[in-house]
Amino acid sequence: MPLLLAVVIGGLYATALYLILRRSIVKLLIGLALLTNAANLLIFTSAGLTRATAPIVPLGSDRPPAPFADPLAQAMILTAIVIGFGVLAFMVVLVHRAVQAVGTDDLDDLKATDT
Amino acid sequence: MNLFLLGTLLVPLLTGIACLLAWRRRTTQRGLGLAGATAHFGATLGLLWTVASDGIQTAQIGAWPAPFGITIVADLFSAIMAVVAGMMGLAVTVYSLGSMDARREEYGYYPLFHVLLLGVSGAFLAGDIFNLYVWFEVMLIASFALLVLGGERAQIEGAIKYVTLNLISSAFFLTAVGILYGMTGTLNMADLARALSRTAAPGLVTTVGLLFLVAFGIKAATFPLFFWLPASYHTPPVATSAIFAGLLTKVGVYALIRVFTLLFVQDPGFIHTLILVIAGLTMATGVLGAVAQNEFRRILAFHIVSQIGYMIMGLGLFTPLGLAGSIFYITHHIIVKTNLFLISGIAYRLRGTYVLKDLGGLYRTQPALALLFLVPAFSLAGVPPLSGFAAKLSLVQAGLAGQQYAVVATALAVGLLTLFSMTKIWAEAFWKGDTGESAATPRPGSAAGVRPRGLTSMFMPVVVLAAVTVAIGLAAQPLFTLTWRAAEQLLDPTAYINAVLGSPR
Amino acid sequence: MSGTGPLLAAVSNVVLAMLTSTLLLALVRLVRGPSLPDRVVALDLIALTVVGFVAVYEIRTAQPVLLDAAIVLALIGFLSTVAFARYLERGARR
Amino acid sequence: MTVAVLSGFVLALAAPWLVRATGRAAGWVTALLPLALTVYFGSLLGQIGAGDALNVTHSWIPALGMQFSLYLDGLGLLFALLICGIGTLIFIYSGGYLPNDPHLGRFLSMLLLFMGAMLGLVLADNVIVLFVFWELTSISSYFLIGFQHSRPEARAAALQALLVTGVGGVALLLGVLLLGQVGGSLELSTLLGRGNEIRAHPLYLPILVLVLLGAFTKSAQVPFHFWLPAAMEAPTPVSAYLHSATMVKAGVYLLARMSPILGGTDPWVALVTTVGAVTMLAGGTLALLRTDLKQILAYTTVAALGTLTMLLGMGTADAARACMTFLLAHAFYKGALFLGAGSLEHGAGSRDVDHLGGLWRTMPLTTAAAGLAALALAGFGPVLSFIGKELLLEAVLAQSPTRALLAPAVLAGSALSVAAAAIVGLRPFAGTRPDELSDAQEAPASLWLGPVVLAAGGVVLGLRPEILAEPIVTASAASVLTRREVADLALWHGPNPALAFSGASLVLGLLVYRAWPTIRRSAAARTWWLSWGGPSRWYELGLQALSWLAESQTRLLQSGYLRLYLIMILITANGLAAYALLARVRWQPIVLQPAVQLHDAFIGALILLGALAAAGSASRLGAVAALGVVGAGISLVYISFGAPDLAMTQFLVEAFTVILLVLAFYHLPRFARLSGRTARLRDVVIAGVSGTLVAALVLLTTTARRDSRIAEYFAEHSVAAAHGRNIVNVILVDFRSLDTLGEITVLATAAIGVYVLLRLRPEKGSTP
Amino acid sequence: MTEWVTALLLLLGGAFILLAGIGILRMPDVYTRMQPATKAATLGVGCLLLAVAVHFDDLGIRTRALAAIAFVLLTAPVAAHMIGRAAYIVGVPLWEGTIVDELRGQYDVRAGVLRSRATRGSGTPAAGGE
Amino acid sequence: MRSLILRTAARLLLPLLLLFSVFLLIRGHNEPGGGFAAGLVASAAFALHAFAEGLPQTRRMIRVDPISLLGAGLLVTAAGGVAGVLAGQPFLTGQWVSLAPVGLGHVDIGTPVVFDVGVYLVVVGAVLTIIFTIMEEA
Amino acid sequence: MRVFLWNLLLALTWTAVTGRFTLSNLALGFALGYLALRFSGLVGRAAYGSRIRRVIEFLLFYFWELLLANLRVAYDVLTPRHHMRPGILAIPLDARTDGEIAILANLITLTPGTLSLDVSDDRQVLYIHATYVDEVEAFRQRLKEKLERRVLEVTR
Ligand code: NA
Ligand code: NA
Repeated sequence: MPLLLAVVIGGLYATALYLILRRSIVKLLIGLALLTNAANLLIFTSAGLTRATAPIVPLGSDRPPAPFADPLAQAMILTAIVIGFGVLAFMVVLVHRAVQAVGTDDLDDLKATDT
Repeated sequence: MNLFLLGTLLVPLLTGIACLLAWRRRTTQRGLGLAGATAHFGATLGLLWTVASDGIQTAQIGAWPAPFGITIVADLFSAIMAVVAGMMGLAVTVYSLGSMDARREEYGYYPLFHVLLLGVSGAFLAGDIFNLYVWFEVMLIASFALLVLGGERAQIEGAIKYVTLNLISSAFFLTAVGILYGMTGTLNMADLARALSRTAAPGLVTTVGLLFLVAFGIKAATFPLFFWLPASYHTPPVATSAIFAGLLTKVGVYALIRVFTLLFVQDPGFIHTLILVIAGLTMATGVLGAVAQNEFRRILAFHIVSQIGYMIMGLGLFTPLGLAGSIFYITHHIIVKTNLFLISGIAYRLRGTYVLKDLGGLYRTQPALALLFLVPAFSLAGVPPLSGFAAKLSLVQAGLAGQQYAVVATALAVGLLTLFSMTKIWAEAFWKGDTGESAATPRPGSAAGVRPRGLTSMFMPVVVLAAVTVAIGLAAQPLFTLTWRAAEQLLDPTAYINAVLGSPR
Repeated sequence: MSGTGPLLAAVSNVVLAMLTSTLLLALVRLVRGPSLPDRVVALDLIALTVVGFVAVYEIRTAQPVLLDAAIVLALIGFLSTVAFARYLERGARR
Repeated sequence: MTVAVLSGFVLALAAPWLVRATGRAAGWVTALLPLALTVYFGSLLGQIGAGDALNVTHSWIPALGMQFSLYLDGLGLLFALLICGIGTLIFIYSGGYLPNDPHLGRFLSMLLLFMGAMLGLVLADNVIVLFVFWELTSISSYFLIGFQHSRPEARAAALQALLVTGVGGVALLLGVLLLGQVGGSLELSTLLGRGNEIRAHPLYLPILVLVLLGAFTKSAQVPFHFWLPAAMEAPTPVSAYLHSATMVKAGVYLLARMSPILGGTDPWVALVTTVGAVTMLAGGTLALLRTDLKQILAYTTVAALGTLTMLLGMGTADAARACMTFLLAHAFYKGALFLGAGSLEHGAGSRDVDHLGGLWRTMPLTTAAAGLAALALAGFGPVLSFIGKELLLEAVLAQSPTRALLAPAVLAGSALSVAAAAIVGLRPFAGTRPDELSDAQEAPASLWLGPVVLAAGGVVLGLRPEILAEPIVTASAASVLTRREVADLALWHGPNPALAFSGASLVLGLLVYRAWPTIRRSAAARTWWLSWGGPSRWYELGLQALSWLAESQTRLLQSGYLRLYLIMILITANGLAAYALLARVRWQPIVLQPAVQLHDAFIGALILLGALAAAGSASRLGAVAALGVVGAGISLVYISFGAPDLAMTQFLVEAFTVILLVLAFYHLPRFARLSGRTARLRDVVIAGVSGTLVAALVLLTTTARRDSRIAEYFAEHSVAAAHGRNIVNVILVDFRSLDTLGEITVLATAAIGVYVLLRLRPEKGSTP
Repeated sequence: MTEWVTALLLLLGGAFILLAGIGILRMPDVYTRMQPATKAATLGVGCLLLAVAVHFDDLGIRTRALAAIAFVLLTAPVAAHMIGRAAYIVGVPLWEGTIVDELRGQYDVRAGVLRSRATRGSGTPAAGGE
Repeated sequence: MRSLILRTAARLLLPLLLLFSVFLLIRGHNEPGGGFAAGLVASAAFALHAFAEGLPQTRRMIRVDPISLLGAGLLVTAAGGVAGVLAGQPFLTGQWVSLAPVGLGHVDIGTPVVFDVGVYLVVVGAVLTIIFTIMEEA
Repeated sequence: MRVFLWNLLLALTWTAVTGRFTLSNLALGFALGYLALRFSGLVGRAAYGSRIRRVIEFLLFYFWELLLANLRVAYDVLTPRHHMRPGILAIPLDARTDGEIAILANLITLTPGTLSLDVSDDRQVLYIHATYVDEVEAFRQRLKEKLERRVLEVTR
């Protein structure tokens, strides 16, 4: 399974980065969204996979039955998902405003602020 | 529990919340912003004082013991950074009271500003690698919003690059954290240091270290990862530029120094040499970028890049003197660079442009401003006996001691080019006579003789920061003693690890 | 995969394979289009299939806690469909 | 002594107010400080002249080896007296030269700053402190040259001087730091005794070159001399003080100071002597090609600096004595000449020798002073400079190995001086007065006092050298030689080869003067090579090359194309990671558990194909839908491996992402295929390499994995201590609630960001 | 016994959903594709959730599984309606074998009005879509 | 163009979704859910309402400006954290009381739960601010 | 009364969903449901009777129809040739309230082979897409009688 997921994660990173390298600002956006997902899946995979129970203590027990999935990795991913969502929302609107301001979605037209 | 440690985090948080609750009530927010920034600066001073006298301060959030709960920890390096951040927060707040326009003040400037301070302070105090990631994101999102606040086209364009490249950096960071956690099963940095010191896979650790190098290298704007900075820093209102210039990249530098003294020290022959090479290239490319510019803030922005090279040079040298020099350099640079941006804002307020060609005559009409410009400008270039000289000198001495002649030569040559480009600003904006065009678009109320509103509160922080620059230049020893001690703490992290985890039995 | 007998284990293997094949078939439609509504239909089907997947997995691993995830998906999966539809109609109105 | 050094700085701060308070008398008032200092240093003459040295040390930045330590020996005293003595006259002069200038305060302030810096430079014991003052003199010179800042030429000249001396400063810093390393101390007083070790060290040659670079740039040695004539943009008192009497001699001071430490070796002798001799000749020659008085004087200063350098290169006792004597003499006569030129300009309105003439009637005092000083420049008459020149000739003729080379050079140099002296001493004053000078008049006292005192001083010292010159020269030469040999200075040494040489130079010089108009004409036709091949041209070319380099580098790196930035970042990351993975990692068998089941493979395929669909989609909303598929696939992975919270959140966030994109895309243009085939191929390769590296890293991580005791702790304490059964949620709201606090801050801030982006639109003419 | 019922329901549900998958691929236009995609899938998911209700002998789980079924039955047709209507409004073409279209001309997209047959007018569906 | 079918369904779904969100919030400490997921479900309810009825109606129904929920939510989380400090313990230390109201059995109420409520408010405020702002733009 | 029933329904949903059938939980659900109703402005709108028997009858009928129709779709999907005769029909409505119309429309959609597209603004007509329209008028009548009549029986 790690092999499969490694391939999947690698593929996600590759596609995300490919999209980020496009000239179309909208593709850039989709690439960023994919990249967040890819990073989350990477954390999930490298923290170790157990086809096991969720890290939830059954009622009446005081610890989850072993083996259980790593809860800390999950908490990290949850935090990362939320952060990613907030940032993506901002980016979406920023892109929207950029297209409005410049009148094109071609990133090559956005270079007035450099030299 | 050290209240100063907590206050460094809580004050900006609560101030941000209070400003948010006072949404669109401008006067209230101005008062809250000033009070909050003052209190925050006070807290950081208290923190530094405690750390300097009582040693490393730690707190376990939620009372969960390390390495299980999140640790916030202040060693001398953190505390120094926090103090400088607090000082800049206060200075820029006072400046903003005079310079920020009412609409931006109404629409969230103060809450965003304090969230930014929260993120920065959090990053300095984080004792947990994932928590560091979170604070980075807090800082970034606040900087995103501040960058676009006002929504002018240049801001939006600059923001696209700034946001994209910083998000890529965050992705690297997150990836690296994920792999690190996978390898070690822990996030607490002290615990990580222990785990990595006895790792069975040193090569993998080096690889992860390189990922962190890229992630923080982007944040810190090193070669060849700095592009977001010159593309965006000159676009927002100047107070925002100033706080960005002072703090943001320095958080990246902080993180570089932290992880490459605490975590990734297994392969210094490779990684730290690499950092040294990057340092040299960063200095050189940054200063050349500045030489090519003809606009006040763009020159300053490129100089940030260049100066980052000095800051990581000490890290690359990896000696007490080098690191002490780096920390001294960061401190000096934050004060000086923020001040230069603030001064550019005053020039803009008086002349309505940042373009050097259209500026001029400020020496004749604004001798005080001219003098105030010279202090940070020469300090930036390392002219003795200002703060930049002591900073550069320590790095050069450390470099010579390590026989790294190439990077030392680069550092000194870049200093000269920095001087060149500061005198360019001086000659064009101050010495040169009034140009006919400069009056083309005067600010409302900036006509001859009429002092535009808000100038007093814009001048005040500039004067204070210039005084500080002179003071730490002339009396560098106290600060240097402090940075030296900070560097020793960094190079021997046992104290840090024990402060967080308790001594090993 | 605790708590299930060999029968359900085998059956769930088959059913999961069926469900995931459906996902791939829907993906083909999503890629092929040709119209946006076609793609949205495919996405809608994928959302429903995922609900089914969760249900099967719940039985397979004896984890009733997964049910909440299924309910969430059942409730809001169609929100994105509505958003797409709204988008299309607005586009038509312009 | 510390007070003496620092008093200049303190008064510099007060100068603007002082000027406001004292008005026209400001020059006289400020001159009290250098006067007092002169008296102070004069009072030390007996003690120091007897061979003593004073040493004062204050702690400054001990961590950097920087202590504020001062060391006063004969050499330092000679310079200190020059600085303060001439300074006194300069301050008086300045008050008269710029009586109504609104910026007189700033001017005096800068001048005081310079004086303090110069004193510090020559008295510093610590080499870093020496460098600090060295740089301060450059900086104050920058401001003083650029004093008439509305003139572009003044600004350019100021910058040129700053950059040229700045390069030298950088070299000097490197040099002294290495010297400190090699010599084991940063104190000159200590280093003086360690010359042998230092000269034997492998770093000796780099140190020597670096220090010499510092000295040569500051003292305007060929090929760095060009900044000095350009610096004549400065007001005349500045030219007299900085660019003739004192600052430019800092290089000479440095050579003298370093002689015991670095001197005497073959490289030293070869380099210093040659550069000095060449500079002497070049300066002398170039002086003849100018008509502006200050330009001519500047080039003769270059020549004099060359002479001094040459003498220090020779390193003999004779040479050291000659050097010190000549240095003292030069300060007097050159100061007088410059000030005289300023008085002329003040009185007659011009500095061009072709436009001046017959002024001796109207400006008798100035004429007298200038005449005496010109005699000194020529090296004849009852002046100290004559003694100096005789010593110089003796020293050159005595030194056998280089005599053949140096003697003709010195002869030529002396002759050129004579010619120059004739030009500046005769031309403006003798002959008939042109009509346009009819309203010329004698300068006020403050303006003639300086030249007269200086010129007279030269005569007095020439006639009675034993009063002042002998103790000073003996003591300062002793500093260079590290042994004391009493200097026997006298105007008349009787007929000897040197005297004959002198006579020859006089004749030659007068011949040159006769031929001067012809020389100028023919030179004017040939100076094209100077403007094309001269060092100042190199400077120009250097600046152009710098700006070309800067611009092309910036165009290349900061191109404005976001994609290129990203590509550079990715290539960097790929390169580093690939190197580390290939060269630094020991690969181990990868872990394959848990095993892949059929539906796992399908889910994997779903995610990958969904991502590819998103990448390849020609429609924006199609891409969004494909993104939804990827999200669904990832949720399935979360479901399959025990993460219901993640799956649930992923669903929810995915739905909102889709909504967000759909809402926002409503206004966005359609996809266009913008990249060409090559660009796409390039990006596929870069992205593919990144993906492969990430995959490899993930696989590697599984081999190095160890179980998390943190997770174990959380499982243990979730119910017992934190009252919650959902461990993930307990982590979020309790164990690691600080993360969550940050996370929601991000979310709230993002919301504000969105709000301001859409609500706060620019008004016309904002941005403070 | 319940195990067999569960197994049967699972297989039935899986089969329906697979049917939906094949259907969405095979059907000729968007409207006919929605038939299997909405209906068969809803039924399939219903069966699978029912299997959960049968399998777990726990009242809480059973009621929640039934609630989930109810939610699916509530939302799926609304979603289908929204897509179908949007498809028609943007003018996604009907299959050539379609025998009748009584909606033609009833939408006045610009005014945002859908007329009943009684007040049939001359409006035309707007062209476009993605 | 409004849809009668969507509107009717939304009217039914709004209370159901809100209820479900409260359910997720309360149960989150023990079962899957929690403030974030719950907040998103609540936001989904209002977003659906806005799609069905139009944004002005939704705003009128909600009455409060979502942006004010941001400050309020953050204040609640911070207050939950400061409670620990006031009790002389580190920031964000959980403070628990055990309640036994009639008929409800034994319930633990603690600052972490309050914290989760704050998260919930912030999420609702943020998501609605984002969605509504964009919808108004569109 | 209707409000009360609605509220009770929500309370039951709550207990079902929380999975704890205790009196207190029901009370909590009731209270929360009341708040939700007040908040969403739904108070005073609902129209539900308690015709349990008719509901059950209807459901049985409907599920049978559902199964049959699904099999027909299955046959069509799985066989190589299409047997469809699709068309869009206007169904005149007897149902009047929003609730009635929505229930009818959704039930039609859930039945394989038919799909509610939209309701005319005057609520006179429901436009549906049907896949197996052998004869237009007969289809229209069958739908009205078999489905609409039974739905209205339940709701009225
Ligand atoms: Na910065
Ligand atoms: Na969460």
